[in-house]
Amino acid sequence: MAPLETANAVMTYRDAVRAGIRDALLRDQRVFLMGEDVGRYGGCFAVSRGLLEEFGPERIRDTPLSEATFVGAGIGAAIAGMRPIVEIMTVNFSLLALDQIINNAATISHMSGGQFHVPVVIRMTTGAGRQLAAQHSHSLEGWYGHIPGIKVLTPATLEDARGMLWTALEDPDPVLIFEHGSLYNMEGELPADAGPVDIERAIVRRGGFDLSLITYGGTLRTALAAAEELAAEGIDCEVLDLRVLRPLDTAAILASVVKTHRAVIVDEGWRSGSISAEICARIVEGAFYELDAPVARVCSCEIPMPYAWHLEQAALPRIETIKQAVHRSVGGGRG
Amino acid sequence: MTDQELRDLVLSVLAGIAPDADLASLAPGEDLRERLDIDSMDHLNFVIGLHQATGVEIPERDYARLVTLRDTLAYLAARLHSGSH
Amino acid sequence: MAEFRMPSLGADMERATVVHWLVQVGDRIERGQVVAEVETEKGVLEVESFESGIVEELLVCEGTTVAVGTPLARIGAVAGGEGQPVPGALSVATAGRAAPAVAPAAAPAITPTVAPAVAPAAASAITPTVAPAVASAAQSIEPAAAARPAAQTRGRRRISPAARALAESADIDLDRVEGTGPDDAVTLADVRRAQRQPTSIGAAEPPALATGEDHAAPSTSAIRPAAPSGLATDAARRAAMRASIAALMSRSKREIPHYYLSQEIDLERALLWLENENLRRPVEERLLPAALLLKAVATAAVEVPEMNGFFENSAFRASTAVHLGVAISLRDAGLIAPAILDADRRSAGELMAALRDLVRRARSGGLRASEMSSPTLTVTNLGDQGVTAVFGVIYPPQVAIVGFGKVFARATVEENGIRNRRMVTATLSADHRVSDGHRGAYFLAAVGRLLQRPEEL
Amino acid sequence: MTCATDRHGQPDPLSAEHALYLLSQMLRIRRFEEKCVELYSAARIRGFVHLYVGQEAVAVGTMQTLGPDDAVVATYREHGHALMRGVSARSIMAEMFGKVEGCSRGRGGSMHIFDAATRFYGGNAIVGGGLPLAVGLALADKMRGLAGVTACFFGEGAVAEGEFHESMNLAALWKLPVLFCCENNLYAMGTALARSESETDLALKASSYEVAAWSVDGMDVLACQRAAERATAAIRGGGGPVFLEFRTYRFRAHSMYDPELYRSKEEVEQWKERDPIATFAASLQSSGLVTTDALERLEQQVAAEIEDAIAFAEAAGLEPLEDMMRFLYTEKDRHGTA
Repeated sequence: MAPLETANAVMTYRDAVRAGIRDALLRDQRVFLMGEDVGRYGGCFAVSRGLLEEFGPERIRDTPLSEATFVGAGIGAAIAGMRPIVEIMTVNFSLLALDQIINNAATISHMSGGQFHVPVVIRMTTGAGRQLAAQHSHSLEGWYGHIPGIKVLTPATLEDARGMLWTALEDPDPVLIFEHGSLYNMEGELPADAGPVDIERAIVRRGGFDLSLITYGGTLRTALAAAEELAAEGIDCEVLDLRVLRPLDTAAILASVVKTHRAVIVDEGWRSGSISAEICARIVEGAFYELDAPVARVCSCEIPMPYAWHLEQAALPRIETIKQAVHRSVGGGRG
Repeated sequence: MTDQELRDLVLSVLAGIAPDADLASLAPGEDLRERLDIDSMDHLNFVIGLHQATGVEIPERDYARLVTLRDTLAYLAARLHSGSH
Repeated sequence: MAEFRMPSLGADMERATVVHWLVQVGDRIERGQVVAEVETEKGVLEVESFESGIVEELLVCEGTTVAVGTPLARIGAVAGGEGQPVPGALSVATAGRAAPAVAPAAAPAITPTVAPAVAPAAASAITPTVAPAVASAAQSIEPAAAARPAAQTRGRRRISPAARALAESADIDLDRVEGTGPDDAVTLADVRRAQRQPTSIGAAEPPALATGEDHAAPSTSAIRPAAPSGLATDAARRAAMRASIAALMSRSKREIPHYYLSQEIDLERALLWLENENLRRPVEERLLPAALLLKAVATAAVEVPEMNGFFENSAFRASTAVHLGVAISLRDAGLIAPAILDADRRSAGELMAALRDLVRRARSGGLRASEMSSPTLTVTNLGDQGVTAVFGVIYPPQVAIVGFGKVFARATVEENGIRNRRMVTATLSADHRVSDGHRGAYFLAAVGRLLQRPEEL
Repeated sequence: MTCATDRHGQPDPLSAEHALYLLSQMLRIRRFEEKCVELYSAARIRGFVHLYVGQEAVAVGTMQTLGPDDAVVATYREHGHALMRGVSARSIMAEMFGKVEGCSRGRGGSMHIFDAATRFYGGNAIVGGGLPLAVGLALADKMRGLAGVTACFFGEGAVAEGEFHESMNLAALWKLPVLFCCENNLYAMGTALARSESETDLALKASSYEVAAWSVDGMDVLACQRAAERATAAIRGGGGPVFLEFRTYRFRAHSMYDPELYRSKEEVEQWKERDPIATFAASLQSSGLVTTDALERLEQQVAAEIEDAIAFAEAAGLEPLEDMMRFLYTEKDRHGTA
């Protein structure tokens, strides 16, 4: 079944996600989408608009506001052989389903000695930047990266938004996909035959020799912009898109640091106990003698995300704060 | 790879073996082993260094053709251009 | 006869107090019958017996606290109790009460396997016996914290940032500092040691200068000494090394009655084997003749132990291990003879690798202390310099030194005409206090014999 | 209760063979659980163990109506359900001994018995944690047009969990083939039902979700069987989920380490008068369906099965440490396309 022909090359991140879902529904009858307002309403972020009309209520299932149970039901259905795509409206509401994700999805394969596995995909929107205030602006994908037994993806480009879902659905184990809310409207080019992509490796989005900018998801654009401005100052930054937070592509991280001898990690989560803290630890464990400067981190300010625009922008990682961190790290001589 | 690049490459390998030697004043025809006080271990490291830098295979029987800088450069250049490595 | 023990009633219950016995000696008890009440953190619990029989002895009186598993009472079998039929638990008479069914006589009593391990005092002993093995083994299978990429091989030595900072501020040439950290990395302590001592070759222990700065965690600015330390310049360092070599050689000549032997050894078979072997090996693993010579000497040292050991406080102490010292010239700074440890147990290939590594680290100042201080026998080879034979001076407290000259060709007359055979002159200088010429000659002959079968080395 | 009748008064044709079978199954559970007490006291079984003594009729009765295509989700008090579902006493015992031959390779213990062959989707140590799973299993069966029923066992304590309300509602909303079996043994660990629920008539509470619900005497194995037959028939007919409240009682503590301060000894003795095994055996003997010899042979068979299970568990091996990481994720080579 050739991958679905998308309308045209120019589209938004949202269109790419929808194309991925549509492609999966067409390829495999076991696939169905379940979540709050995914059907008649077309999805809180309009990702699933049109799918109910095309695939019907059996496979595009609106659920009551019962995160624990429709996530648990998705897990149960997966164990019984289906390939559910469960949409949790935002990572903020996923806290209600943590028990099912950790105690059932992540645990059952290991604890049953491999008798059952859980091929469920759970998608959720994440991140801040749209003045939704504290309860709607969490960035917790790093937390989920702490849990063995699941995989955690953070698609930051159109290719990944389009291609990660099918590979995730084919994976026999639970996969969580975090789509940063501010990426939905991002426009870009997507080849007509864009299809599934790997969900294991980090990718260098911009090569460089002076310093490694390590990031994922919503802050990839910010890091790339900072790298361009730094290039004008003669500082050549490598930008590494992690793409996967569990399992972390440690080899790629270390390979970059061994090359540049400096690292700045950009992570929208709160710094304490964050995924950036874990990456720091792995760099120090694996490449300590390659370091010419302390590993630096640019994270969100450790406060509940404020509503006011100027406060929210100040709290989030920004191009300026990334550049300041790079300048501190590069310091005197370079290379 | 140009001749100049090859020359720099060979000199950098030599520098790794005899760090304190004054390579600038090395005449192309001088016997490297005498001039730089290179023993059999240094020479083996020299061959290994050249192999790793250029990829050229250097069998033991060819050691005698690496006595001077000129011979070494000629030997390597011939093999690099014929794509034998 | 069975023992009634303090039961384990909870995952975290370790001990309990017998509050009240509900039975006395001589009472007949049924399986499942509550026989005592015990006090735990959660309150008083009834404790039942899993054996039927007669209470023969109460081992623990009321009010005493004991660990889980401690025997509390001894229960004897009912007279002629063995063949007793299984009373129908469900016989109509007892319908109203869930009568405990007596397990059939054949059932083995549940002897708690932890019983033997349970010493009354060690309540924790009831943890499953695999615990220690689990703890240690678990580490071993922990996935490597991070797949460590091969640091670039050439050029970049492993130097901790703190060490780099101190060396820079104390104006110390890191190339001359031996790294003792993981994978020979240079640590802060290494740089501090280099700061304190003249660049001795490890012969004399550095005077213990317990200076305050050892303990204070130096921030780079704080440790800039007022004047550069006297030994920083190369010339001074070379002079110091010359002085220590002189002292060692003088002591050797003064104390050790050397005797000297030499023998020409046919290397033709060995060199042919070597050339064939090198055709098969990638360039990085090619063997030099020195590897075979070292292996032969190490093996011969096992056969003639009087050559391998130390002469201290007027007695010879043979060494079971053969740590072969290899004399290495440091281009400008004289000579050192670090050891290849356990040379007798290494193949020629391994010896070659060890030799290459040793030479590289010796010349870059990165030798480990253990390698400096423990050769049991030394070999010196001046063949490269064209010398035909070298009679070495023994390094005290060793008792012998073997020397090799250059490889030379000798025409020999054989049935099918004159053949060119490649030879080498091997020499032995040995301590006459420990061995006589006869044993020395046997040793050199052994080296020669071993070199005739290179494939076995 | 001497003669088995169903709710509508017609006498049920109870064959001697089926009667003896029901009795033997209840006895298997009872003796298995009693042996667990002994093994736990001797520290051969560790962790938490929750015994089913007194509630045997519910598991035995309901399981008669479930076939191989049906699914079962249970709780941490699941030895009885697992045995009735066909999980061997050997593999359950080995599991509690922490051995690799255990039904979960020694990784789950008493509270986490899993068995793919019998679609026994496990014990679950989170109160109410299994309900959403059961809803999902039923959803999958329904979407694939399969006739399976998913039986979900839980205690009355779970009724207070959010997941109970969400699951009842979703199952009813989507008419999913779920048999909700609430084993109301009156105490959630140490909290009596009246101290945790405003409405203690659980069948009434369940019916508010537009779910057929009624309560059953959980101490009468035939009543349990008939109720389950009626419920599963309705479910297989597409009527959506059914909620059964089995009024039952546990004769032993919530778990091994519980001084039972929350209930009186008299109450326990009172309920023991209605011991599901003793009362059923008595009625079978008085109606001549079963003889004393048959009962004795039954006891010996059950004892032999349990001794064999213990011997098997003691002889079984430990999972090698190098396998500890296995199955965290599915092993690709064996599964190919999962």
